[in-house]
Amino acid sequence: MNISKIANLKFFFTKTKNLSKFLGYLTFFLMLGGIYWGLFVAPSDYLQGESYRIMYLHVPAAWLSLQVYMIMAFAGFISLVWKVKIMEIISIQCAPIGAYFTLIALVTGMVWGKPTWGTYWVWDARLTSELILLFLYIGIIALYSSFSDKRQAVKITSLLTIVGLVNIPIIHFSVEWWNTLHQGPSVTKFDQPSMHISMLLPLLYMFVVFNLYFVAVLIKRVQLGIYSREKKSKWMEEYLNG
Amino acid sequence: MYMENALENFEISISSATCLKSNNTIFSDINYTLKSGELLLVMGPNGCGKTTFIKSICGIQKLEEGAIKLNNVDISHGDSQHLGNFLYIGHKNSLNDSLTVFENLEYLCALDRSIQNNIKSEITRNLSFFGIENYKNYLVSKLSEGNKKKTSLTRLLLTNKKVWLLDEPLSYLDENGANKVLKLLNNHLIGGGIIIASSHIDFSVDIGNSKVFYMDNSL
Amino acid sequence: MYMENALENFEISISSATCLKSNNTIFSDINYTLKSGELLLVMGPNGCGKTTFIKSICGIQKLEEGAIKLNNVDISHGDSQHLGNFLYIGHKNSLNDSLTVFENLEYLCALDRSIQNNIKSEITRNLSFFGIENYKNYLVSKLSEGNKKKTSLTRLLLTNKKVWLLDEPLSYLDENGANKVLKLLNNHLIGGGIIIASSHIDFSVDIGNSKVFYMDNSL
Amino acid sequence: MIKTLFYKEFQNYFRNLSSIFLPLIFFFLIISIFPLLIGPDKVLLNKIVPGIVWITIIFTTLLSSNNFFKDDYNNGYLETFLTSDSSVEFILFLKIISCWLFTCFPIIIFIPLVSIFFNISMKDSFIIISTLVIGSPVLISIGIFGSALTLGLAKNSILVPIIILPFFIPILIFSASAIESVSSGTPYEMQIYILLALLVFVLPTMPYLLKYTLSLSINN
Amino acid sequence: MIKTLFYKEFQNYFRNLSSIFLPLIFFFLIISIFPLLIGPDKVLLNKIVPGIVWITIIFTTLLSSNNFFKDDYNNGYLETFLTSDSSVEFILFLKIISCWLFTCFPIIIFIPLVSIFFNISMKDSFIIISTLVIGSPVLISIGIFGSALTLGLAKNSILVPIIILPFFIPILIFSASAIESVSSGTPYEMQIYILLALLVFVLPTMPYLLKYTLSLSINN
Ligand code: HEM
Ligand SMILES: Nc1ncnc2c1ncn2[C@@H]1O[C@H](COP(=O)(O)OP(=O)(O)OP(=O)(O)O)[C@@H](O)[C@H]1O
Ligand SMILES: Nc1ncnc2c1ncn2[C@@H]1O[C@H](COP(=O)(O)OP(=O)(O)OP(=O)(O)O)[C@@H](O)[C@H]1O
Ligand SMILES: [Mg+2]
Ligand SMILES: [Mg+2]
Repeated sequence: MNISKIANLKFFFTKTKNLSKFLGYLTFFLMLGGIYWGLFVAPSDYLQGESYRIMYLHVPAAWLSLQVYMIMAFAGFISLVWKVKIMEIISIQCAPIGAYFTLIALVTGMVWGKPTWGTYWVWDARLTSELILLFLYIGIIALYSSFSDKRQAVKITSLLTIVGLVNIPIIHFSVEWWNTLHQGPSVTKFDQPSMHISMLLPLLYMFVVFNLYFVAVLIKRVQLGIYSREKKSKWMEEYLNG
Repeated sequence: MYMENALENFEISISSATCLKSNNTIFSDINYTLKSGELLLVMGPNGCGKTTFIKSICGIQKLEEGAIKLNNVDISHGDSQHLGNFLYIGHKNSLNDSLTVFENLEYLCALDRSIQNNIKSEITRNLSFFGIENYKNYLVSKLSEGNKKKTSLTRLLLTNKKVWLLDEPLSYLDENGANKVLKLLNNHLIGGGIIIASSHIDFSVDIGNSKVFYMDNSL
Repeated sequence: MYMENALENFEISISSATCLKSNNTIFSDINYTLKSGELLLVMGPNGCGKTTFIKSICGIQKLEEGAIKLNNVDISHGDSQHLGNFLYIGHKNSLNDSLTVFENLEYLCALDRSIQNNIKSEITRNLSFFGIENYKNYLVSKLSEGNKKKTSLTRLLLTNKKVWLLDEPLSYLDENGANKVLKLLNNHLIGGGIIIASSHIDFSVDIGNSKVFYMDNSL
Repeated sequence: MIKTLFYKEFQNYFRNLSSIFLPLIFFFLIISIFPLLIGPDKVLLNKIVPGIVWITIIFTTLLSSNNFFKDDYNNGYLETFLTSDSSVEFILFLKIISCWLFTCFPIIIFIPLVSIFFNISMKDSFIIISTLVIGSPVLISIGIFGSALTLGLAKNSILVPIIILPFFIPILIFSASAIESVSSGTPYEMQIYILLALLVFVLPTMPYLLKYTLSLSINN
Repeated sequence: MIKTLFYKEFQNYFRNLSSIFLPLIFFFLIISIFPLLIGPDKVLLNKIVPGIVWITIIFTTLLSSNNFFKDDYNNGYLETFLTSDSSVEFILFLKIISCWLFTCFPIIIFIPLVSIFFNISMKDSFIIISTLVIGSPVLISIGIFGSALTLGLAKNSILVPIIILPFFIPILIFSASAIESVSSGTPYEMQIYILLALLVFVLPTMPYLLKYTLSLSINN
């Protein structure tokens, strides 16, 4: 038995118990503040009126859907190359969270699309590739859950995740390669300094809050992941009993 | 470090080999050293880990800890140069059902760099050793279980590899076939090779220079 | 004509059985009669047709000529009523890799109408006969070769079928396992059953009432 | 006994409960590929949606019936199964039903959602669903039959589709014609009746046909 | 040695010489199903032909790469192969190439014929063929990678398509965009270059990725 490897998981499990709780409460209150800022303080848009405010959910969620994927792939890579156990768990536990952000980006995008584009859905490259990202997340989760041997499962899914990185630039640059509906007037507005700061600041704030939320959920999920993998091990029994 | 004919000092050492599968320890801390001309017969009850042990020597199965050394060079991280010394024949025959006996052997030999001479004539010649020359152009799917085994064991006659890893080489064989295998093993040892084999029948008495390793850590 | 407990006059007769495969005669004109309590041990070199012969008795392999009679009723045209008397365990284990040991046995038993009582508890109880009770909830893909065989042989303990057809039942088994199989065979014969088995090891000496049928018409 | 066998056929699919969603995701993937390939022209897309739905069902059928018996054949279960004294035909029937239930059925129940995506009218979506409910079990049966026919052969992934696609044609013709009739307001009952007749004929006879085909395959 | 191995990969497909025509027949079957499902409207059909061709190629890829290594895995050849001292990567490369040569290639060379059927201009048909020639080897590679990933799993015919379809999207986007550009007269070179870059990147790296994936799969 390699003690350092076990200790690794044990360290994380025991040290982060309170951290995740603290982060959970923190994000909750920060989120309330952000919603207030975005909905009531920020000025309304001269073109879209009030409907643009969904941006404060849509854009951070969309950004995180990409960011979480990159973190997941990074953790997967480390777990494959250096066999760091904690990274295995982090990598796979990112997947449901990422899928969740992707779903939020899709739903808020659709809700936003109705007033701005007059339809919930168009088949343009940005929208389609974001939908595909959701499928990629689901594929990764499905592949993972198909294996009965979870150590094997992590190795295989990490490979898939890393290869899947190619989709990230495609989603990001899709608007440039396929000039269609997405990101029309709302983005050009960022170039106008008058509206810029007052709208951008709450957006950045929400982005930070979403990130905190992600970290809080991730830590909780990783703890559960460690528990389900190590529940039969000695240190876990000792820890839970004593 | 492909050892052409320098058989004299050839040595395999297995040190503190430990293997895990889905968090179960299959075996732990196995230490053995084998020199040219020696056979290690792995015995033990079903499920004790014989197959896993043999697979771990040629790198099909990764070890959790420990090392496999070939003349003091650790090969447990699998580089194909050193794999050139191993021939593994396991429970499964590596035979493609939709190819003939001859074609199967031809392709298996093409993977084996230790074979230099004309494969085709060699195969035809050696099929008669186990008496399966009449099946040469049979599809493998039409062979009986024992004849499949004989086909895959014919590789032993063709290869020049130094270390043979054989997992229950006698299974499904008739008496005659089994005796021929034992003869082959003896010849290989005399030629300075090394053999690691598993079996439920203790054939070490029929073999010159052999050790028996009795595994017993079944669940 | 499912023979509940009327074992006394039970009889199988094989008359002038002939089998062709892709126009090759595998065996021809085999005649045997077996009564309750008798074992027929089919022996012979690889490829002589043992497997084919055993398969032809329960109708997996169709005969070209001849008849298989159960108490003088010809069953070689395969109706499932009479198949109710046969249990066939061949080279292959009939085990689904992605189900557990327990589930596999459960489903195999569900196909077997001779089993009337509570299957689940019976299976759990009988797994310990071969000492594989710890593998009960293992996926079959994770078992060792011998333990797969033991799993499929556990069906012998569960079934009430009268005629057992066993193709090399001892292959891959450790010594202990093989002895247990022989014990089972003996018990079945004592209970009035009939067994037709193939093997490369002549175990007829260990069995009460046995005939050896030496096939030899290999290609 | 029957209960256990029933359960078994289902368990194969149920082992990962999440895997009932897989056909659905497959469906959405295919659906979202079409606009990429054909272009996002709404009018064009709307016209071909029923076709896309049917194509997806066809491919789901091809993929899920491909090598349907291969594993059972390789591990010897088929021999045990076919020479057992239980009701082989009934179990084969269960196999067909459960294959349908876990591949086509999840897709069909999500068609209303797709209809919203593509602005398809209730009436049209209803007839698409009806033809699918009646037609897809027949497709699955034919697919499984195809895989039984090619059981003894070496892996050939394209052969089965080629064998069975011609048999799909009648069902496709009547379904397409029913959908067409509804959108053009002409009577469509006739086509539905023919589809129903096919279903009623194929489903009960297929297990017998399958049993015979399989017993030829194991006796080679 | 290399010659023998080369020959082997080809022989798998060549054993029945007739089987090179199978992908072709499959292609024509699919092509002829579309008018059935969409209706015989010529203008509509012409518009979606490039899409149909691509869909057919996608499904051919899915079908032929599904369970690509399964037989070799089951009979133990994969273990022998991966631990041999021959050039494993090179043989894997051969496998990819030969799979492409016997499934996608026959379809591609018959596209001019299809173009005549559907009144597609030379220029359009040329760009369809170009994108297919460049894109389909990448699709095949990805498909084979998907089957390597799922090697250790019980049969699940839908999982592989779900895993790999997202990776097809980039290729589809650029191909469709190139085809679109040609018919609308805008420059298309950029897209072709991107496709070429993908091909040049994927084909040489895939054997290494495959070897790694397979060696993880056999070591379970
Ligand atoms: C279902 C529909 C939609 C989806 C799937 C979607 C998806 C995305 C994604 C993935 C991003 C992140 C891009 C990146 O960081 O590279 C994004 C950003 C953004 N989206 Fe959407 N979106 C949708 C609808 C909309 C609508 C209707 C609007 C407003 C008209 C909109 C406005 C924006 C803006 C302003 C950004 C940030 C721009 C930037 O990152 O440069 N989105 N969206
Ligand atoms: N993926 C796995 N997870 C957990 N245990 C496993 C796994 N694969 C194999 N095992 C266990 O490893 C043990 C060793 O298996 P192995 O095949 O090496 O046995 P063996 O000695 O060759 O037995 P036999 O004589 O039956 O061939 C078995 O008990 C088996 O159940
Ligand atoms: N389809 C076929 N066409 C022609 N010959 C065949 C076919 N299938 C099997 N055979 C031949 O039938 C013979 C008998 O095979 P069988 O499997 O019954 O042998 P066996 O006695 O069981 O051998 P073993 O001891 O090796 O298991 C073999 O020689 C085999 O090659
Ligand atoms: Mg073993
Ligand atoms: Mg046999």
